[in-house]
Amino acid sequence: MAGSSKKIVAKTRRVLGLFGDFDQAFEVIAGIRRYQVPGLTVDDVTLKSPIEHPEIEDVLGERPTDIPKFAFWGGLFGLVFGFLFLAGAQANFLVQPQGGKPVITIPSNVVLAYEMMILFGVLSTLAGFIIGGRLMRKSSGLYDTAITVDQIGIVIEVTDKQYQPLTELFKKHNVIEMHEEALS
Amino acid sequence: MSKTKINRRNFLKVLGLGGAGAALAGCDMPSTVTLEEGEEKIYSYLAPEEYVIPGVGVWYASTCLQCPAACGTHGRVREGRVLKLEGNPDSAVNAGKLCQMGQAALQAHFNPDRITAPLINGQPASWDDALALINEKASGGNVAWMTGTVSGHQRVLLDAHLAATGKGHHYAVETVNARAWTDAGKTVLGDAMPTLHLDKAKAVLSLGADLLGTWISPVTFMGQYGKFRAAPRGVLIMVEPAMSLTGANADQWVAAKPGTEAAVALGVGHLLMTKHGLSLNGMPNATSAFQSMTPAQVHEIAGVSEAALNKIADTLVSHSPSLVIANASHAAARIAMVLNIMLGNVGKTLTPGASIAADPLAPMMGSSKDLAEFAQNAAAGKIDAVFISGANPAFVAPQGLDMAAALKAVGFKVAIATCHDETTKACDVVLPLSSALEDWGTHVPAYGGKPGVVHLQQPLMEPLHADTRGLGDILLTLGKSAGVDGLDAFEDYYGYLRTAVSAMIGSELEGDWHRVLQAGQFETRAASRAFSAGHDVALGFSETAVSGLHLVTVARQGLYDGRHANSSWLQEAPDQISKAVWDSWAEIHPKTAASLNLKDGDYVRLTTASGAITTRVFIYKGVHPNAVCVPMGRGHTDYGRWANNGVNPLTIVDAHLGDWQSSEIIATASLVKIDAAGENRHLVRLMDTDQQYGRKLVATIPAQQFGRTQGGA
Amino acid sequence: MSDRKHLTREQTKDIDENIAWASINTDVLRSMENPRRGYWVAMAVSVCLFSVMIYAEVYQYMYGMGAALLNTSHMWDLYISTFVFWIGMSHSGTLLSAILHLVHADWRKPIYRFAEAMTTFSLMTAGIFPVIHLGRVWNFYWVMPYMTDRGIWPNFRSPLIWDAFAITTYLTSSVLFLYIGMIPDLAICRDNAKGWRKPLYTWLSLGWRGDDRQWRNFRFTYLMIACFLIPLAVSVHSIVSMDFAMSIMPGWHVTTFPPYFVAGALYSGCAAIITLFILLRYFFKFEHYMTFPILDKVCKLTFVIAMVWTYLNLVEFASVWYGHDIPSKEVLIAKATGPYSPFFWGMMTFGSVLPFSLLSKWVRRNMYVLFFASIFLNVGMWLERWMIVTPTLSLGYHPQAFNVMWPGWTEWAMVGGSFGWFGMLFLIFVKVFPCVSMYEVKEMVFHRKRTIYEDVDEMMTLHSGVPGPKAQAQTQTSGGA
Amino acid sequence: MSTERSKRKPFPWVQAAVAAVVVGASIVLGAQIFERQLHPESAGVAPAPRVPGAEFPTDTFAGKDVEQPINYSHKLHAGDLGINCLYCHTYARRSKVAGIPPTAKCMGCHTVVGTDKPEIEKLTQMWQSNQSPAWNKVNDVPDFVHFSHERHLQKFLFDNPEMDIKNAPDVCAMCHGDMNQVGVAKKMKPLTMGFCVRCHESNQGPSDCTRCHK
Amino acid sequence: MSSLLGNIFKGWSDYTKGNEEGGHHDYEHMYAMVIDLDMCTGCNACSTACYAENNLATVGEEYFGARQAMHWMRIERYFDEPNVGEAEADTQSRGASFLPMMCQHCNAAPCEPVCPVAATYHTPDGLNAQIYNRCIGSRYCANNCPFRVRYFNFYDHQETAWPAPMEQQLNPDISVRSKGVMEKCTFCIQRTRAARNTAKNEGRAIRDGEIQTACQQTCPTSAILFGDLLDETSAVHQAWKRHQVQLGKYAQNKTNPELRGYRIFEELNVDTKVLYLERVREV
Repeated sequence: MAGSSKKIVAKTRRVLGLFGDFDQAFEVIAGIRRYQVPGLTVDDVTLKSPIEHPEIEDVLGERPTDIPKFAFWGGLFGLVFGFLFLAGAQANFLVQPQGGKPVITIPSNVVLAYEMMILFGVLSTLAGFIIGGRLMRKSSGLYDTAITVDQIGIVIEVTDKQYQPLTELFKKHNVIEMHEEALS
Repeated sequence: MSKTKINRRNFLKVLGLGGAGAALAGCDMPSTVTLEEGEEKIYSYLAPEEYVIPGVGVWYASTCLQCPAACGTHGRVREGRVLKLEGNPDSAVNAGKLCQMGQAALQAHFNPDRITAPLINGQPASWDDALALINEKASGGNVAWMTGTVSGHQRVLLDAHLAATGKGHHYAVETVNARAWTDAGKTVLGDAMPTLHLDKAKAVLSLGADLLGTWISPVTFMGQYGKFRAAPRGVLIMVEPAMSLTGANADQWVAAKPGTEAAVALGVGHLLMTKHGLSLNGMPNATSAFQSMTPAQVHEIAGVSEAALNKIADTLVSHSPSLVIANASHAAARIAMVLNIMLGNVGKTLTPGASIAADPLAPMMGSSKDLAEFAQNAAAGKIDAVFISGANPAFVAPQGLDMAAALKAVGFKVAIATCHDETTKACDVVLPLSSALEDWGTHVPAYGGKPGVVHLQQPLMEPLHADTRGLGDILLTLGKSAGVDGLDAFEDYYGYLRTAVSAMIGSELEGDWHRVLQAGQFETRAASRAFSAGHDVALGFSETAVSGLHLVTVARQGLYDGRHANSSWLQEAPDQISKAVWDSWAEIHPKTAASLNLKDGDYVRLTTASGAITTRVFIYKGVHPNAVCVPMGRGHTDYGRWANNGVNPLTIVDAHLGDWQSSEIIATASLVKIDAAGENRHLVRLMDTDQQYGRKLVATIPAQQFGRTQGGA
Repeated sequence: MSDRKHLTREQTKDIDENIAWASINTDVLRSMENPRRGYWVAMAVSVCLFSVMIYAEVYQYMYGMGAALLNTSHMWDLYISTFVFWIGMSHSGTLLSAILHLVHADWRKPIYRFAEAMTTFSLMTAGIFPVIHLGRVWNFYWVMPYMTDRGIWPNFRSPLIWDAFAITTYLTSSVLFLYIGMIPDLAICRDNAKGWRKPLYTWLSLGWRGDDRQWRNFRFTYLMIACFLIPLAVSVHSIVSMDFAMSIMPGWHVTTFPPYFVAGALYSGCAAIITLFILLRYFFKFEHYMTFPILDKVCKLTFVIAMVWTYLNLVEFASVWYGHDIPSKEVLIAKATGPYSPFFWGMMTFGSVLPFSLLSKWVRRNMYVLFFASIFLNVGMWLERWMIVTPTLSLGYHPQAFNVMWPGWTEWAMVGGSFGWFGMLFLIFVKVFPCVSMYEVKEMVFHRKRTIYEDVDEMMTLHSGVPGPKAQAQTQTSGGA
Repeated sequence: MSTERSKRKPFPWVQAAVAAVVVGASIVLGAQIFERQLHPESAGVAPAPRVPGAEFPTDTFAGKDVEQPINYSHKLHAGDLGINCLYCHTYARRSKVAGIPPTAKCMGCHTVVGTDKPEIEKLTQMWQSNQSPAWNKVNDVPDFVHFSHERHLQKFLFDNPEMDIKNAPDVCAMCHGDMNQVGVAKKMKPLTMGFCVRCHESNQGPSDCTRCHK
Repeated sequence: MSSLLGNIFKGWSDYTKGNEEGGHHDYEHMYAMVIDLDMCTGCNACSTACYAENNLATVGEEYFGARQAMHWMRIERYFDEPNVGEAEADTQSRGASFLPMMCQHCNAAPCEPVCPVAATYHTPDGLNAQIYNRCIGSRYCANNCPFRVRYFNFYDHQETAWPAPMEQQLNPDISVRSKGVMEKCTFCIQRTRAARNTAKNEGRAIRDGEIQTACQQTCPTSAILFGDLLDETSAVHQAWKRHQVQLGKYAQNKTNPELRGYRIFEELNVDTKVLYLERVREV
């Protein structure tokens, strides 16, 4: 949640505005998009919501995710590793002649490699989720339990100059509550 | 000779499990750490023979005493323990083969229920006390011996002991015997034990002689049977009331009413005369007997169809030379002998036997006649003391003989036995006998050996129980105290035996003795016999057994007459015919079952004039509708942990129905009544089906095809 | 909330769009607290059953597998059939969650959570059976491919190893699927929790703050795992079927087994969903979320799958019947006429005839009838598994081994105990985790309202001057805050 | 806030695939190499004995002290006096077990040598009373393992052109460690299946399970 | 390590070779058996010899009744003989058919690929081996055996089957199995091993007839023949050849279809190594 500090002017505080309705939050972000708050772009906005809002991407813009890559590579690794592992194990197993079957049995290894592909795919996806979703990290303090109930929060880091216009924009769209904290 | 003995004994020392103990608990258990140091003990040898190597098995020759056939064996000995028995390939009796009873001799030896110390009135005692008591009570008067079949030097010592103690008699008891056959042989051909050439016969007709199962020397006969079945293939015909192992291998199996095999045999003779024009020269009695038994009469008496009878006669004529054997009754056996004469088999498939020249060694073949005589004499108070060894009269005697009372009437009874049984329980003194694998002995096979060959029995291991003694040693001790001449020179039976054998092989040399030990047998002078011309004996048969349900008690290879019931291997080896294990059953025909409304596994009460037993029925077609067949061997009450199951059909055999011309107790003569006993429990069998359900498991082909492909007839 | 009239059997909407979001939280969180007496009774019963299972296992461990009356012909019996049964049960979660998620059937949202939990717990139950049926349970880990200097590996040709791989994968994946889908709800729990629950949910929710970044990644993750799960679920049950299909035994070596098993799995899973649906609705008063229209849909789905299963079943019979593999035919005939025939016909009745009752709207909307119907459907499916395993073993190829056996007490104890174990896990679950997905119900409400109201709202305002539902909802939502 | 979306490059498919294969293969093969090769010699007890043409595991095992009825010293007999292993353990060349020498063999010397020592007196007493000492087994393998001394001696000693019977201690030491160094026998090699298998692999011994497990 | 790829290729070429030349196996020996059913009298001697040789536990009536017995060699008895016409309806008119049934040591053994831990596999001797200490008791192998000749230790039998001093009889050359493991006929592998050892010490090949299985050795009618099928001079090889039965085929193409040799369940293509010779009946 920590914003990047690429801007020249130091951001001094972080503001959380809570809204009762998705449409209002949408409007706020749309406002920011329209540069109603000077210097703020949608990239500075973090939306916190009780449910998932894919529609928000209309206004927030497309933000990429690496999950499919994680899934793909995890799965591919599982497949290759699985097959090599099994083949290696079979070829060097002391006990080789088995019921007239060859040493490396393709059908069984396909089945097992398939399972390994899924297992590693899933595990890798989970890893991708934890990394990409910035989970298991210390979070910023700005949070309200109402978010998990029914309110939508918008978190923005602003400079002193931007604070006032932002508050106005929030209020214009019926902000229910506002929290803020100073950035050190 | 005592020096040899010490060496001999040393190699047998159990000490020295030389690093490879019994591989018990071969698979790991979670709690067992198998790689422990210092958890197992190793005992080293003291001073072993050079050829004794721990971890390497050595084979020693000996003789099997599981049945009277006396097959030669090889025992594998490792670390002083005998592990496995095989047939002795040099023995002419069994040619390296062994039956399941022979295999199970190991279990008789290692049996957990062995007697380990002498008992006086059931209390452990010392040998000295026991022998003193025997000397006191059984040194004079009418001292009898009861044994199974005995031969060799044990018989010599036994006879000597009897002679020394005075008026005693030797009763040799064998429930499973060939007395009918031997008597008939003696009567008709003048040879009690003619040599049979199954392998040369092209057809064999057996009238109740279970030659593959229990008759005389089954392993010998099975060896010959193998050759008999090779091209040109012989035909086996069996006539009997209930299927035996031989019947189960017969090409033609003819179910006759119990006790009517003789009639069938006469009928066959009738057809041979009338249809095939054979004749009996100089035997008018026999000729008239044959002529008077028409196939129609046979059908009426024995329930055997004329077609079956014709088939038998045709086969015997077309497959010449043939062989007719019988054990069903004395009558049947005599007729069989005469049929052999008529078919011209004598001299071809039936040749004179041979015996060893030293007659005292010859086997004393047991019979059930001796059992009945013993019971009568004992009850009459004619026996003051008896030594019982190798026989279990309390078990095998029918209730009609009242053996319990008979034994009670004997003042002093000594049992010499390896295991407790019903008889030892009734005896005053019980002497612990070494097992057959711990004992020395010489045995003359009753049948099948090379002429003049004596089998040597040598211990395969040190006695398991220190306080047991061999039969020979006991006989020697008894003989010495009875004052038998010439025994004082011998310290033990081994010494006696070695001297005797050395005399017989004509060599005192150590090397020759070792060769005998190695071979497990030695040759002595054989006395060949000859047939006398066919005696024209009276042929006939008892007509007591032609209607009503009859009890048929049969012995099967396995438990035999019950002496092997304390072997878990044999208890668990499925009966060859019914495939049942661990319990008794009564075989009845489906028709009989239907008329009595019985199903498989129903308990029935079989009642004869002598008593009743309750067992489960096994319904199948291999038994005559007039017969109820109960195999013997089970029904022990006091014979170790494995034997106490099932019922003993011998107890209800009607003892007073003797055979036609002998006082043998016969197994097929008791009228029996069947009552459902209510309960039903599945008979435990190896398999619950008789059918192959179209699978090609045991494929069968006609003999013609065999003839075409294997060059047979 | 106040008006329960619309929650009756005549209800037509899957969910009341006007339900307040806050009350969703309240309702679900309430269900996780203060277990009532019924809960403890259920728990006690489950623990008792499970204890019997433990006892039976200890007994079997001490005395050997013979205690189960298994024998040379019947090396497998109830252990394996119950294993297959539980594996089948585990397919419901995947079906409802993953497949319906991919096809955007949003009515799954109130009910998928417990279905997924069921998946996980049935797998954990199923996983017990291959282990306890081992003769030497203490060596069960030998089926795992781990490095050892002995140079020995498991035999990768064995379908049992495939099972081990498949179940491990499936268990891992479905636990993760359940867990990932629950993270936003765990955040809700965290925000409302007190006492020991607080650190638990804090830890489990992984710092979920509802950021758009988190939601976005969440969406993709959930979708990806759903994509992985569907082929996985299909493979898991077809691999289980290969335990049989890869053998040479008559009645087992059947090519239709993989789809047949998958269909059977979905079937029993659906039936189990109906059972648990009704129980949860009744005990937790989830009438607002687990509504009759949703139940109706589940029932229809069940019927469809039942018909697929029946079809595959008949196809299997037909192929055996028209084939000339005599042993297979014998097994089939013996199933229908032999000693096991009551169970076979029970399976056919419960599995193929009973589902037709689901065609009746009265049945679909009658909780009591449906409850028992769903139980019997599952009894039928359990019988199906038993009828797959045992009749084949009672016949097979070799007549000597033809044998009819009935399970021993340890087998019944373990079968019963497996229900206890499952019940125990499920009971713990419903009190520790939200068994209705709160955020997704909110989504469902949100989207339904939007899609319905977008056009209606304007019309209503235009024609009647009355504020449209959208406006109403707005006030209601903010009022509920 | 990530803004890298603007500078997205085509993904390096080929390189990544190669990398995945390499990683996977190296894990498998690395594990094989690590696990299947002979373990490096661990510090301590004895230098590896020399048996030409044979490679064998050098890992050692610190066996516990096993108490024996007679404190027989291998160091004295085999080490100091230089008695060949096969002189006493004579069965080793003819049987699967090496065996404990018969008491007669001990008495061969000890009727004359060292008769006054207390341990020898113990032995003499046992001999005279026809008793065998009850030795505790030190090198024990599970009962389902059927190891043959004969076969191994044959291969490494008698069939080995570079070896002479006097080299027997070197061959014995492959599995038993340097017995010349210890007093009462002690287990000095792990004798686990891994130990056996590694040796079999490096010396082309049979890999058929039934050779040892029957 | 270097063997990794080598093993892969070797295994594969062996396999393809096996497909091309029916019955090819890269084995040192291939022990096989011939049983003449016309000689077999069903006397059980082989079965009991097997108990003695192979440390088989007796289980008692209760467990036998529960079909938990472990008789590696069992003698089955059938009464129907479809090939030579039905016997008389109400009474038996000929004997029974006996079938000694033990592990058939299939070359394509269905039990082998299904064992999860590879406790059963094919040895270079062409034997189907069971490694007791590796077995975890999944019992899949037994389920997949069409002959039902794999026996499971449902209990520990040490105490009851070999009460002291009977444990002294146990053959130390093979393991005594404890509960939870599968066991089966091994063609007396301990005897094979011993003969191989002797032959190796004497620097020669194993002679035909040098290895005798316990059942063969005791069989009173010599109905059982055992030997190396790869050794063209062996009696077993001769018998297989004489009866025109070849490995690797599920239907034999005999020039003389009347020859007696056949294998049980040949149509399952498990490639058994026990050749049975049909029983003959005089009809």
